[in-house]
Amino acid sequence: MQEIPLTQLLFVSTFLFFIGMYGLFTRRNLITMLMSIELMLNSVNINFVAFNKYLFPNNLDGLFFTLFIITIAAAEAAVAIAIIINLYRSHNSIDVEDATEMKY
Amino acid sequence: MSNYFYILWIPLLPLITFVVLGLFGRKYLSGIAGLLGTASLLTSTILSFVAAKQYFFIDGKVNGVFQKIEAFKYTWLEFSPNVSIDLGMIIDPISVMMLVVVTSVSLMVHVFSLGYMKGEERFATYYAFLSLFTFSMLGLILSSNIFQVYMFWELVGVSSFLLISYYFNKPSAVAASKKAFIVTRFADLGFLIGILILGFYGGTLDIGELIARFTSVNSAQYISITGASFLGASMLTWGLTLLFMGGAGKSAMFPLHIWLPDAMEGPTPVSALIHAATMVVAGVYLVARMFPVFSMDEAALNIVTYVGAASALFAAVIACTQTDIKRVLAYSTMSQIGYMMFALGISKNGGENGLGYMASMFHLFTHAFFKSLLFLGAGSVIHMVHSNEMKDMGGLRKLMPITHIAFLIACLAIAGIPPFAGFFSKEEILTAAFHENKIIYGIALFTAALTSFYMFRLYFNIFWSKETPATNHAHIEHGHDNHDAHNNHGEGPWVMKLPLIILAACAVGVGFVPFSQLVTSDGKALETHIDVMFSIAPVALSVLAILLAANFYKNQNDKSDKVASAFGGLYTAAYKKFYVDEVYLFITKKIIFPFIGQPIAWADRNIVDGFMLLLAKTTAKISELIKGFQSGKVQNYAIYFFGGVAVLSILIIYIWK
Amino acid sequence: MTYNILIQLRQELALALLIFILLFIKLGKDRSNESILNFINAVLFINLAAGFCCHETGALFNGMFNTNALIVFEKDLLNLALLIISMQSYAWLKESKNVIEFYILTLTSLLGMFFMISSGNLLMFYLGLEMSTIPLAAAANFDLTKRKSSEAAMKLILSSAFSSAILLLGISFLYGTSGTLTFSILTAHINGNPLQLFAFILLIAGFAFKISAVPFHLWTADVYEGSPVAVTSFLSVISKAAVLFTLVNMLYQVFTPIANTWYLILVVLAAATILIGNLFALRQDNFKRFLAFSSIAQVGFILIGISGSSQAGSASMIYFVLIYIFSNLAAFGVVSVVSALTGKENISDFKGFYKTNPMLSWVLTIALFSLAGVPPTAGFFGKLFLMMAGAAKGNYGIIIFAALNMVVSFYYYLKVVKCIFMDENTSPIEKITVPTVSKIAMYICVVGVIVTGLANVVYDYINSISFGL
Amino acid sequence: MNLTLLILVPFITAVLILLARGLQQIRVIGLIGSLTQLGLAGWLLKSFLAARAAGNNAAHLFESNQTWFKALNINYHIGMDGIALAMILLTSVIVVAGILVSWTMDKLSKEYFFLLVLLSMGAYGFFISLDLFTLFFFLEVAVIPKFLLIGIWGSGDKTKSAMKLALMLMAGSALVMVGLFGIYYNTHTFDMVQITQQGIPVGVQKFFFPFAFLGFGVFAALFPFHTWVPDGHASAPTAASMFLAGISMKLGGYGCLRIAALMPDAAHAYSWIIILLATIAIIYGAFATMMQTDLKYINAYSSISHCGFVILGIGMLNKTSINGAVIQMVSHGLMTALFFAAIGMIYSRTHTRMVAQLGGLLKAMPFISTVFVIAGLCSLGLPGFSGFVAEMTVFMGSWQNPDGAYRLATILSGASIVVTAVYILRATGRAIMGPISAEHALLADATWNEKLAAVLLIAGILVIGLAPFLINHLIMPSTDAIMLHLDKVTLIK
Repeated sequence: MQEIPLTQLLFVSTFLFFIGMYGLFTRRNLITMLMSIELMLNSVNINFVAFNKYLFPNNLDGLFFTLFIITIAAAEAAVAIAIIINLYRSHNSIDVEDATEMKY
Repeated sequence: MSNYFYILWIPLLPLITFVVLGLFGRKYLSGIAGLLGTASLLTSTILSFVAAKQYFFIDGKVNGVFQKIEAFKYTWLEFSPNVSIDLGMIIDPISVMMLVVVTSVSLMVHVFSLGYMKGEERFATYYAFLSLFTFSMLGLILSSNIFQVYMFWELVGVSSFLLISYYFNKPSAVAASKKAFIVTRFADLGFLIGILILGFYGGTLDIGELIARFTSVNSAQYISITGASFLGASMLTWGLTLLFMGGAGKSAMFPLHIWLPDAMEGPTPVSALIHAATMVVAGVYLVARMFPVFSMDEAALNIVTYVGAASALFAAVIACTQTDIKRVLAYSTMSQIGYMMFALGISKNGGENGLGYMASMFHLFTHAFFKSLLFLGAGSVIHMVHSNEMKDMGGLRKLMPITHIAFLIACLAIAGIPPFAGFFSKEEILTAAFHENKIIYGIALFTAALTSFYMFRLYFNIFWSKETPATNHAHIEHGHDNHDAHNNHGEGPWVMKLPLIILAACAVGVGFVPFSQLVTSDGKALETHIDVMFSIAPVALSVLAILLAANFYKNQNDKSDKVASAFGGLYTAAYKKFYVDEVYLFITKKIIFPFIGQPIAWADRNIVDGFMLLLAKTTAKISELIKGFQSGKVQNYAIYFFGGVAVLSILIIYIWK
Repeated sequence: MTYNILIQLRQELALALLIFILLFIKLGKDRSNESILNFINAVLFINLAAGFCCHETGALFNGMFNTNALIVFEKDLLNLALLIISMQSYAWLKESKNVIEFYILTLTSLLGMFFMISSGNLLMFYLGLEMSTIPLAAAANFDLTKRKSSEAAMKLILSSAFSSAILLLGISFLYGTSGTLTFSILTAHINGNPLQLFAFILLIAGFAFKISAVPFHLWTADVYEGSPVAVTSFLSVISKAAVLFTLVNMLYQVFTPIANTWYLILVVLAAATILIGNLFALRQDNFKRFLAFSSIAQVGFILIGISGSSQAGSASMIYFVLIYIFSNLAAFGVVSVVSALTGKENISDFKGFYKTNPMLSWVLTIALFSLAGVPPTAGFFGKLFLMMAGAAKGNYGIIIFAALNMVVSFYYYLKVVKCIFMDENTSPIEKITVPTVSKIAMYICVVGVIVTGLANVVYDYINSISFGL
Repeated sequence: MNLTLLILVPFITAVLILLARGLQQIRVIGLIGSLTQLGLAGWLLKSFLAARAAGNNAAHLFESNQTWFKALNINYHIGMDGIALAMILLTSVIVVAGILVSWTMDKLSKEYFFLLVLLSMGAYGFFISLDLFTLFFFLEVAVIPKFLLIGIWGSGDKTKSAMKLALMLMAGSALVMVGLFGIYYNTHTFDMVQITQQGIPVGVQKFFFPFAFLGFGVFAALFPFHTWVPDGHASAPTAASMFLAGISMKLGGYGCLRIAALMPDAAHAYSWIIILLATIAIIYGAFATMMQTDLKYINAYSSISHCGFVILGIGMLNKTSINGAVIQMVSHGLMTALFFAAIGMIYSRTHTRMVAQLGGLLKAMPFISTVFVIAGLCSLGLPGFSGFVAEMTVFMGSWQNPDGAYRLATILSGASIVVTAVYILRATGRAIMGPISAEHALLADATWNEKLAAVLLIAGILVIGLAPFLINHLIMPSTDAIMLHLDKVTLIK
């Protein structure tokens, strides 16, 4: 089986990253935005794993980092969702455009 | 050299009087202020006479030449090791002569004011100011340093200002004082720059040194100052001309004369002292003081000559048309000072050719007495009728016999009728002019005739004209608060009569002072004699003019009006003082204020300050414009975030590699 | 060896212990808020005092965790700031139902910061960063019932998640180009190839987000405005300070091979930050929002100091942060008290404040002057030293720019002073009784603001423990 | 002799004022403090002259040099030469006078006196500093009290004026700061004595001189950075106006002088610009004054014109002109303080400062009117008063430069004395002389404290005016020292 070249993996991860970013920029639903961020984080995960596997297979720094990112992302999501729920209580909406009271 | 240190007390006594009266006069000394002032001045006068006697007759002359003695010198303000303002006292013929003139006239005015100003609320202040003036004038005379002259020059200016505005609640007096100060200040600017020029090239401010350096053709200073030129004239010409500008301002020479007639708003004794006898001749004195330097520069002397002659004629013409008696006298003063000026201008330094110089000083000397007499006499008259206008007077000879006689003597003196004082001095001037410059001589002769005419016009209008003396109560220009108490008091108390009598005596007698033996351009005695044949023309002209005046004005008639209308435009122009005032007003009110002052004030508020405000406003505006960045939308924030990353990446990776 | 670990980790251990104690108190029977607050303040004070007792240079866990005198001092500063915030928030916390949660959140965040500052490894750094950020998002939402509070929390969590993602991307590229996460090894692999530079920029963007440098600052004002004052103070002082410390450690020790690159980045960021911060601060009426923009501008000055990349650079940065803690917290302290007792947070509400509350007015004024950099307050020295450090590079353009901007900043600080002292107001804020604890905190701040500058020992000490490039 | 006392005394006074209760206590403490300071200044003068007479020819006496921030080479280096001493004497006189005229200030009196004393402390510190850092420190210390004094106790559009003043002064000090940094990074020290010894590279001088000089120029009301002067002075309460014009503007002039001495090459290179600006300030200020109708504006604008002479004197860069500039600083300080005091007294009685609404005050309040006239006469440069000495020295100095354009500048500046006469006499003629209105006729004359303040200032004016050799003697050696540096130019103009 021929190995997939690193560049292709990086291409995927970059693609994923910008999809996530695009989602974050354009979607108005807060939960969807959160998911977009997860996409970005996942793309980073792919980066780490790919770099580790292809370039520095001798130690496992990248893999560990990935594990921690996943954990932290979960924690972040937990707090974020709690905040979104609270926002829903006060605004009756989870549309990001509705929470623009403070500006200028 | 003998000790002249006591001369220091001559100016110092009035100064002390000023300080004492200025600080305590109002509260504690208002009763005796006049006596105090008079007493201190009397001491000064005596000291002056002592000094004059010592200098002229005992030890001033060494080998037939009057020496310049520096009685006192103290470095007051050092600019650089060579250039400094020194307070010094110089004793030479003209300064001693002036000492005598200033102290005696001032004393007469002090005495006269005892009666004239009696009962004034600010009596002590008045004497304080008089003392201040006397001090400044004496200081000016004795100055040995040209910057010292300037200082006292300014001080006389301000004391004149204070005295003119003595009736401070009278707007016209305030305006007049302002005008006097500002016009002379303007002239003083020239003086100052002149000093700067002479001081720069001369490397000193000491008058003696300056004269020594600039009169020796081989000195480095002389070569450098004549070598440098600006607009085609050498710096020496510039320096002297500017110096003369200062003198012209103080001495009311055309066209800087406009303040003098207005200055008559001050109390009349003040006019007698400052605006007739002493301060106004300061310009003449200045030129005389610097005369050796002036004599090195033909151009500057020509300017002095022509300005003097023009002023003499110009003022005499105007004097013929004025109706305010003090203004007539003011223009007459201006005319006489013009005489002195051109006499200096046509003179040479030293020897026979220095006749003009000596004549000028002589005229200054005699003029001081008869002109102050005229003013004090006018003061008496005004005191009596409470008006300055000729039409309010007439026939006063019966009410005021002493004043009448004194006034007549003074008129004869100024008209140059022998044997009165004016004759001798005027004669010398005319002789000098005749020898030096025929045009000037012509002007002088014509002016002399005019002088006689307007003086006797004045005389007849005051003392003859009407048979019954008119007293006008309705129109009171004079600032007396308690005029009723003075009404119908004849000629006033003896303190007012005594000065008249003394001055009248002087007006008769001072002509016989052997002036040419004492005061000359080079300190050596000059032999002069009265040439009877030469004197016939001017005296005859004067007599003719007097007769004409008698014909016009001795009795009330309309001859003068007819002549006036015959002259038509010329008369009106002269009556309006040839519109010089209007020109000044036009320049200040119509040009300086609206075209310089207001635009600057406007620009300051709107352009300079406006620019600062604009900066502030622009900042606020930009702040307002960019507030959209902070849109409140978290997605936009993320976009800007990413934008920031992108810009930084481009900058760092592609542009600033 | 064990003993060594205890010494080197003692500040983190103390915080962890405190968090556990608080959790147990929460589990136990209800206590009055006052007693809890007093207890916490006392403990925090002891914690602060203990911080100064000893320090040792060393590394733990294979270089994951470093410590030295400077790092200990930095942590002490953060402890101090937390203590002051805690004391100043007394009035607000007393009424709150969830006092302990507040402390748990802030202490956890502080613990994260400690690890971040001490980190010797990118993983450790990331963990510390997230540990400090996530609790803060929750804390921003502490006023559960307020709309603004949840909006602020939402903005904070989304923005910071996004910035984490960017940061992580940067770290991943760094890892990809160097093959290591440990700082000491990383330095040798920094060679400035474009991908590495890009990774570095992403990393800097993450930092810039945390210290709210323009254009990564946009969340700041909204979050500061919406959060409770205590959280705002925490965000504006402690969170920023911690990241700044880390930033300097990293720039000065890890990214030395590309010093020229990051110098340029810092200058650009500094210029933009000062300018935008000032321009926005001009227009603000909400006090917290105003202080947010003013703190953005302050960060710009700090970046100038850091860009000096010398010992003076890091010393002046730490010195300024200390001063900034005092002055900003003094200002926030007054706002906090006023807001807790009257609910007023607008600058225009402070009109005529001097007539009714002279003491608070002076505290606020001195604080504002210090922020503006007016002598004899310490802010003057702080700002001057920062700019001196920055000028050492010879780039006078940025110094001139900053100097001019100081004038603008002066305007808006004075505007507040004008409000307090000069403007007429028929209904000014009534007389406020400040709780003693808060008063003490304010006095500490004021004394700090004045003494820190004039007394040279503070700067001398900081300078002696700092290091340059 | 420790110069730090000069800072300590105001500091202690300020602290005591904060502790005092009631107007009576506060003002007495303030007065005692300021009198102590005056006595201290007098004692300094005595010891200074004694030291000089004993042959101590060091440039700065009473020097003391303590390390402040060692790592940055910042020292608390203080010392005093004749110029600084003259400034200190000026300050102490004005402070006493300022406290006296504020005797009845009952609105927030504690804060008022506290700020006044704080302001004076800044000035003292500034004048004794030999280290540019401390110099700058004290320069800025003096700004905030001005802002508060004007904003709280002022009149008219006070907050706007206060804001404008503070911002412009801060902008000035920001420029100064840039200049100082430039010096610091090329000499690695802030110490003025060291800097003059080691010199600054010409290129550096040329780049940084404008910043530092213009920065101080803002304080000294240099055109076109003078616009804070009219509004600030007009809005300020009496004592603040006195301090502002009498002390604070002198900080600028003094700073300009020091900067010129530190960077002689640049000073020579830029002297024509300095002179140009100064001449514009003189003429422009004078004409702008002529159009003013408010007494305080008149004096404020005339301050612009008069301070122009300070800058002109410095810009001419020769010994006499610099001497003149220093004398002008002292003279203008005293004179303008006197003017503002008189205006304040008039305003507190008539409640108007508009010239048109006043008139004949000499009748109702002879003392105040006399004070006003004396201030006016001093302003227009009458011999016997300090203004004459100062202006003439500047003229004499500036005339020494034979360049035609410099000559023209001198003549134009000289022409301003005519304009000065115009506006002073206009104001005097309208307000002091002329007929008095009925409502003003019954107003009371000065009280004892006002009289004392005026007499003190007039005494100062007269001492300089009548015996200029005294002050000349004091400052001449210091100017010589400055000239030593100024003549050390490496580049030909």
